[in-house]
Amino acid sequence: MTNPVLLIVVPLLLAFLSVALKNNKKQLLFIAAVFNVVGVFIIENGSYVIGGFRAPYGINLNLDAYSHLAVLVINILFLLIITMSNEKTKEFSTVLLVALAGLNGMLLTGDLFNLFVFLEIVSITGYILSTESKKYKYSFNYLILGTIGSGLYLFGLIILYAIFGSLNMADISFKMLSYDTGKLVVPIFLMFIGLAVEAKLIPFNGWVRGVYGNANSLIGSLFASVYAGTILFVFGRVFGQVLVLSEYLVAVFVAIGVITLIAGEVAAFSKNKIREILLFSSIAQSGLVALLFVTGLIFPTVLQLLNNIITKAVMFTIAGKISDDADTDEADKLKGIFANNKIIGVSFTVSALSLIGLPLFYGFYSKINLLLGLFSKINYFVAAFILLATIIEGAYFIRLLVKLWTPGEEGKESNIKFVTDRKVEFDFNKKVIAFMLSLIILLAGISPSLVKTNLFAMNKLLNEENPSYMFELKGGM
Amino acid sequence: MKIISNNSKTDKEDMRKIWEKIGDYFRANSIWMKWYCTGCGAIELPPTMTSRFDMERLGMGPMATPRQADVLLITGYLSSKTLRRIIYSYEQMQDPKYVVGFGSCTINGGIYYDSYATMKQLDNYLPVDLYIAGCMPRPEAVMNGFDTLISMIKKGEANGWKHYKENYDWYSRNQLHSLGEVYVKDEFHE
Amino acid sequence: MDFNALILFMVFSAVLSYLVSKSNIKLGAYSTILFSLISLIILFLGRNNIGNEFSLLYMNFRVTAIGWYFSLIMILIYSMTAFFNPYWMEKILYPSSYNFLYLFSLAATVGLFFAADLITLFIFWEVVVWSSTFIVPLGKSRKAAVVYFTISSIGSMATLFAIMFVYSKSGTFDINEAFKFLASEPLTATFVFFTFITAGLTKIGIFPFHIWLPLAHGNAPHTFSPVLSGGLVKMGAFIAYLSVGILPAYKAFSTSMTIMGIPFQIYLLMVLGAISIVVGTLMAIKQDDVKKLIAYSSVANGGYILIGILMMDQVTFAGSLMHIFNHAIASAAAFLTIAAIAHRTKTTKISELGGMIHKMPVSYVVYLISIISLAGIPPMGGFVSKWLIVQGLASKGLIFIAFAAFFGSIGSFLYVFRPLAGLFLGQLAPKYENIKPSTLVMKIPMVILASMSVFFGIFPKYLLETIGEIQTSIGIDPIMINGDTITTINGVLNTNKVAAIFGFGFVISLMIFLVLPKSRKVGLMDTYTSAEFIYTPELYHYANSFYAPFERLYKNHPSVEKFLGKFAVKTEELGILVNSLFFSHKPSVTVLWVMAIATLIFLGGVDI
Amino acid sequence: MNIMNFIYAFLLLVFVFLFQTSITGINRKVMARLQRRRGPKWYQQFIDIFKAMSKSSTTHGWIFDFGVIMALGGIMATTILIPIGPFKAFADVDNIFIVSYLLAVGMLGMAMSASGSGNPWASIGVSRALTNMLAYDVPFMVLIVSFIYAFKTSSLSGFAALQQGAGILGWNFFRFPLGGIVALICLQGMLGKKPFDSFIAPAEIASGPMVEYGGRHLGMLFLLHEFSTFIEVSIIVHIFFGGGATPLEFMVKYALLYTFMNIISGVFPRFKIDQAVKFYYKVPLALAFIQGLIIIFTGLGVS
Repeated sequence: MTNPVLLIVVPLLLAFLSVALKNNKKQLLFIAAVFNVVGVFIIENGSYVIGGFRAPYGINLNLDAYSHLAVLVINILFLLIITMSNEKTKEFSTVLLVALAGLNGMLLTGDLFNLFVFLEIVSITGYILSTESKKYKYSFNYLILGTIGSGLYLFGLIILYAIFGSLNMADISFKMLSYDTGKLVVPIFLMFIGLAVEAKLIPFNGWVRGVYGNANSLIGSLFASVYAGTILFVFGRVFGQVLVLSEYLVAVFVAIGVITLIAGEVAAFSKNKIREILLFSSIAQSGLVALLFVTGLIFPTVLQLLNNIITKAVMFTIAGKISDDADTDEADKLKGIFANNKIIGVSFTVSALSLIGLPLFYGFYSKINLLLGLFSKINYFVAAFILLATIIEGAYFIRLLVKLWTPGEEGKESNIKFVTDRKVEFDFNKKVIAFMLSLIILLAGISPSLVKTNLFAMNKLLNEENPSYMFELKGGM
Repeated sequence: MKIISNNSKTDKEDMRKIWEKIGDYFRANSIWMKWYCTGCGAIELPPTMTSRFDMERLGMGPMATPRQADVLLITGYLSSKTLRRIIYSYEQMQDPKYVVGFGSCTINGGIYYDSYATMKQLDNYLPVDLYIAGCMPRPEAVMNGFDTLISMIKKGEANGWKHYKENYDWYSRNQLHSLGEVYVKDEFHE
Repeated sequence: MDFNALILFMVFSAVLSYLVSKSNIKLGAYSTILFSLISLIILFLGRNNIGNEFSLLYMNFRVTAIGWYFSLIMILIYSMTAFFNPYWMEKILYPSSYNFLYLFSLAATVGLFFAADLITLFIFWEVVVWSSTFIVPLGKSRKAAVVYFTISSIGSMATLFAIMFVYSKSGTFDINEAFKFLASEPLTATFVFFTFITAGLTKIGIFPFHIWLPLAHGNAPHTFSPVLSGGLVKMGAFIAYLSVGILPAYKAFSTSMTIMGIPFQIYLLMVLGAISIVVGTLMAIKQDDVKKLIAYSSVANGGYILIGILMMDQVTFAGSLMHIFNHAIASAAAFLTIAAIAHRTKTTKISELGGMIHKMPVSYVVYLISIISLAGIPPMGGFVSKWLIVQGLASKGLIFIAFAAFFGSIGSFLYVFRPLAGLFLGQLAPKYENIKPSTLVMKIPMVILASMSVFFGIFPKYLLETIGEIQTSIGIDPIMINGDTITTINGVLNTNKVAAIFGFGFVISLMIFLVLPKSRKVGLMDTYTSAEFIYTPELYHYANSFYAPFERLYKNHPSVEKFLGKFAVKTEELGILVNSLFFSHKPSVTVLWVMAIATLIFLGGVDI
Repeated sequence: MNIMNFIYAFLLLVFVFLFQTSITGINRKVMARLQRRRGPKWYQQFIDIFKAMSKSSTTHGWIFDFGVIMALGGIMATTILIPIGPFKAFADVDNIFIVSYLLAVGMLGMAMSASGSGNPWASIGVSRALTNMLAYDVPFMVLIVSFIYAFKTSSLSGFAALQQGAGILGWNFFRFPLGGIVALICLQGMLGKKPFDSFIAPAEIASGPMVEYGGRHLGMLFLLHEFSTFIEVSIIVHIFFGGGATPLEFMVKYALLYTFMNIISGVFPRFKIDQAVKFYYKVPLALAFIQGLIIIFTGLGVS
C-alpha cells in the first residue's frame, strides 16, 4: 500500500528545499505537482495511521472513494493551472508548494483538528498569494476574516471535543448518532461559519470581491478552482458526512445556501467586469454546492462541484490573462476580444455554457443529476430556486459571451471594425490546456457514461441511506 | 396671336365616328368639374350647386382631382404664379377635356387689367372652350353657359383639347413668354 | 434510409460545412444549401420510417407522423433560406461558425421532433436555443441575443422542472408513458400542464413572452430571420401539442370547470393566445422596421396556432397544423424578400425605402403572395387554414377568442399593407435609381415558397390528407376532405371552385380593361399635388407613421418590454444591494454579519 | 362546376351591374329630394360610368393597372358567390367567411393600385380605409360567429332559408334586435357612407384612394364600387332580413335596405377616422358581445 501521506510530505519537503534552491524553484514546484498527480494514481484506498497511535486516539489519513476523487481532481487541476500560468509561478513557488501540501492534507485527513491545522496553512498561503495584486487592503481584509473564521471553527471544535472527547471524524460521527443533535447547534454552527468564510458563503465572504476581483490568471484560477474545490470537498466531508445535523440546522444551512446562490447570481448579473462576474458566479456555485451537500446529496453535488471548478479554472485563467494584458476586464471595453483569439474564445464559451448547464456539455449532466436527486428527496422549492438561478446565470453569461464575441453598436451589424484595439496574446500552454479542458467538458457532456463509470463506485457508496461517515473504512478504527 | 374660333370646327362635325358620338353624348351628360378657385368668382358656385339651381340635375358636379375631371373651371383673375399651376393641372387632366373661363378677368384682366402680375387673356395659354362673362356672372349666367357647353360637346364642337395638342408650340411659347424662364414641362427641375 | 443515419448525417454535415467554410467561405455557404436539400429529400422519401424507434448514445428517438410533418417544415424552411447564405458570407463576422451553427441547429430541431423521451426532447430543445443564440448577435443587436436566451431559458427551465417532476412521479422519461398517470390527478396535471407548456409559449412568442421575437427576428442576420420566424417558432407549437396531445390534458381536466366546453386551464391559455393575437397585431401595425413588423405578425400568428392546437379537435387542430405550414412558408418568404431588398439597399426601414416594385418586381410578387397568405385571403394557403380555425371557433361558440381571431385577421390587412405601400409602392428615391434586381439564386427559394403558398391554397388536400393521418395517429377524428372539398359541421369549402371563380372574375376584369382605351404612361412624380410643384420624391412618399390616427389611440399602452426592462433594472439594483451589503471591503461589516447571524441562529436554535 | 355555371355567373354579373347601378341612380335622386333638389336622371350613374370609360387615362406603372384588374376581378368573383334569392351561380360557395375574405382581395387590389400611383393622398386614403375596415368588421364578425354557433351553418343561403316561412317577425333583425342594430351600423361602415366616409373625404384628401384615377381605371372602379355595394348589402339582407324566396323579394328588400342606409347617410356629418374606431369599439362591439352572449348562453331568439 502506497501511503498517501507522501502527497503531503513531498511538496512540503520540496518547499523547504526550494528555499535553498532559489533558482530552481519553478522546477521544484512542477516536480511536486507532477509527483502528486502520478501519486494519486498509485495510492490505494485505506486508513493510514500517522504517528503510531491507532484512531481514534491518533491521527490518521482517510483515503476513501470520496477523498480519492477529491485529491485526484485537485492535484490534476493544480498541475494544469500552474502549467497554464507557467510564467507567473516563479515568485510564489515556495508558497504554492506549501499550499499543495496543505490542500492535500485537508482532503486526506481524518481528524477535525488536523483539518484546522491544514486549513490554517492553506489560508496563510492564500493570504500571501493574494498580495500579488498589491492591493494590500484586500489581503488584510482576507487575513482578518480568515483568522476570525478559523478561530470560530476552532471554538466550535473545542466545544465538540468537550462533549465527545474525540477529534476523530469517524468517532465523532458515531457518537453523534446517539446524541440529541438539537443541542449541538452552537458548536456546529461555529464550525460552519469557520468553513463558510473560506467557502465563500454569504454573508461571511466579504473578502472575496477584493481578492478574486484583482487576482491575475494564476492566483484567480487557483483560488476559484483549487482552493474553492478543496474547501467545498471538505465542507461536504464535514457537513455532509461527518456531522449529523439537526433539522433546524439543515434548514438554516439550506437557507444560507439558497440565499448565497440567488444573491450571488443577482450580484453577478449586475456586474460588467469579467472577473467580478466570475467571482460572484463562484459564490453562487459555492452556495449551490454547500446546500446540496447539506441536503445529503453527495454524488450529484460532486458532479456539480467538478463542473464548477473545471470550468472556473479555464475561465479565471482567461479572464486573468485578459486583464493582465489589456489592463482592464470591463466587458464593454473588451468587445470582440475573442475574434482574434478563437481557440481561447471557444474554450471560454464551452466552459461558460457548461457552467450554465446546457446540454451537450458536462454541466447538463450534473444539473440533471442534482435535479433528479432533489426531486427524489421532494425538495421542489430548492429545485425551483436552482432553476431560477440558472435563468439569471444564463442571462449574464450569454450577455458576456455576446459582448466578447460579437462587437458592434446596437442597430448596426456586427463587424470586425468594432473589435477592441486592446491586444491579448495567449501563450501556447494556455491555449492547449484550456482547449483540452473544454474538449473534456464536451466529451463528458456528449457521453456522460465516461464520467459515470469512473464515479460509479463512489456513487454506490454515497447513495446509501445513512449519509453518516461510516462507510468503507470506519475512520480507521 | 391666334385666337381659337370654335366655329371653325363646326364643319368637322360630320366626321365624328359613331362611338365618338356616343362618347360625346355621355360626356355632355356627365360634366365633372375641377374648380380652380383662385379668384372671387368661386362664391357663385355653391348657389349653382345647391337646391336652387341644382347643377346635378344636368349630371354636373365638382370633382376633387384633375384626373377625374372633364372641365377646368377657372373662376377669376390669373397671376403669373397661379397660371403655372393651372397649366400643370390642365396637363394632368384626361382627354377629352374642356376649359371654361369664368368672369371678366379671364377674358381681359377685368378690373386688374393694369396690374403687372395679372395674366390678361387666358386663351393665350390654354384652349378656352367657353367664356362666361360677367363680374361676377350670376348662377343663371353660369347655368346658361354650361348649357351652351353641353350642346357644344354634343355637337362635337368643344375641341379645345385637340387644338391645344395641334398648336402646342404656340401655347408653350406664350406660356414661356409670360412665365419667364420657367418651362412648364420642366417644372420639377426648376 | 434510416433516420438515425439522417440525424448523424445532419450533425456531420454541420461539421463538414464548417471545415469546407474554413477553406473556402463561398463553397461552405453553398454546402449548407446542398446538405439541407439532401436532408430534405431523405426525410421526404423516408416517410415509411414513421413508427420506427432508434437510439443514439443515451438519446432515444421515435419517428411519429406529427414529428415527421414538423421536421419536414423545418428542413424546408432551412433549405430554402440557405440559398441566401452565400450572399451574406462577407458580411457575417464568423462565416464558418455561422454555417456550422446553421446546420447544427437544423439537426437539433429534427432530433427534437423525433425525441422519444423527455430528456432527449429537452436536450435538443436547449441545443437549438443556444446554437441559435450565437447566430442572433451577428446581426444588428447584441441585446436581442440576451433577451432571446433569457426568455427561452425561462421557458425551458419551467419545462425542465415539469419533466423532472413527472419523472419523480412516474419513474420514466418516455414521452408516451410519463404523462399517463396524470389522467387521474387533475391538480397535479394542472401544475404539470402549465409548467411544461411554458417553453412552448416562450418559443411561439405568446404574450407575455413575445418580446424576444421582434428583437431577435428583427435584428438577426437577414438570412437567419426567416429561419427564426418560419422555423424555430414552430418548435413551440410542437411542445404545445405535446402538452395537450400526449399529456392527457382533456382527460385530466374532465372534472374541472369548463368554459364553452373547454376546461378553464386550457381556456386560460387560449385567452393568452388571443391576447397575443391582439398585441401582435397592434404592435405590428406601428412598426417602421419591416423585419420587426413581420416578427410581430409571427406573434399574432403564433396565437392562432396555439389556439388551434389547444382545441385538439377535428377542425381547428387541422387548421392549426396547416397554419403552421402556411405561416412557415409565407413568413419565411416575406423575410426572404426583405433580405433580398436589404441585400441591395442595406436597410429594412419602411421610411427609408419606397418604390422598390420598379426595381425588384419578383420580390414584390413573392412578398404580395406571402402576405396575402399571412392575412388569410383566398386563393392562398393561409386562407384555408384560417378558415378552418375560425370555423372551429365558431362551432364552439368561443366569441371572445373569435373576436381576437378576427381582430388579428383584419388587423393583418393593416400591417401587411404598410410595407407594401411604404416599401414596394410609392415614390422611388433617386438614390435607389440604379440598384439591381435580386440575383437568380435568391429568386429560386422565393419563387418556390410563393408557389407553394398558391398551390396549397388551391389544392389543400395534399396537405390536409397528411394532417388527417396525423390526427388519426393521435386518436382524434381526421379532417373531412373529399376531393378538394373540406367539410365541417358549419360549412363546406371547395378551394378549387373558389380559385376558379376568382380566375373567372379576374379574366372578365382583364377583358374589360383591355377593351377600353389605352393608357398613357406617366412618371411617379406626375401626380395630383393640388397643383403644387414637388421636387423631392423621398419627401413625397407617405411611409412614416402610416396609420397615425389609429396609432394615436393606443400610444400610451402598457408594455411588457418596459415592465421586463424594469425587472432587469431591479435585478441589477438588487445585485448592487447585495454587493454593498455583503462585499463592502470592510472586514468589520462581515464581522458584524457573522455576529448577527450567529446570534440569530443561536436564539432560534435554543428552543429546539 | 361546369360551363353552365360560368355562363350563369356572367349573366349574374350583368344583372347585378344593371340592377345595382339603377338603384344607385335612383338613390341619387332620393338623396336630391332629401336635400330639396331635383336630382339627376335615374340613369345618371350609367352615364357617369360609361363616360369615365370613354375617356383617355394615364397609368403609373404595371401595378397601377394590375391592382385595378385584380380589384375588379376579386370583387366580381365575390359577387358571383352571392345568391340572389334562390338563384346561385355556384353551389356551396356562399360561405360568409369565403365571401368576406374574398372581398378583401378586391380591397387589397385597389389599395395596392392606389398606393402604386405614388400619390400620398392615395396612401392616406388607403390607410384610413383599412383602419375603418378594422373598426366595422370586428363587431360584425363577432356577431356572425354567434350566429354560426346558434344556427350551425355559415352559408348565406343557409341563414336566409332558416328565416323564411315565419313572416316578418321570423327575420333575424327582429329576433335579434341588438344584433340587427349592430349589423346596420356595420353596414354603414362597409358601404363607406357618412358618417364613416373619411377615407374618401374629397375636400380634405382629394378623394383619397381615387385621387389618381381617370378614364378606364376610374370607370372600372365605379363598377367595383357598384359590385361591392351589392355584396355588402346582400350579406345583411341574407343574414338579417331573410334573403328572398324569390329573386324579386330579394331585390325589393335589397332596394329598401339600401335606400334606408342612404337616407341615414344623408343626414350625417363625417367622423374623423379615430372617432370612427372609438365608436365601433364602444357601442357596436359591446352590443355584439351582449347579443352573442345572449345567443350562446340563453339561446333567446334562436329557435
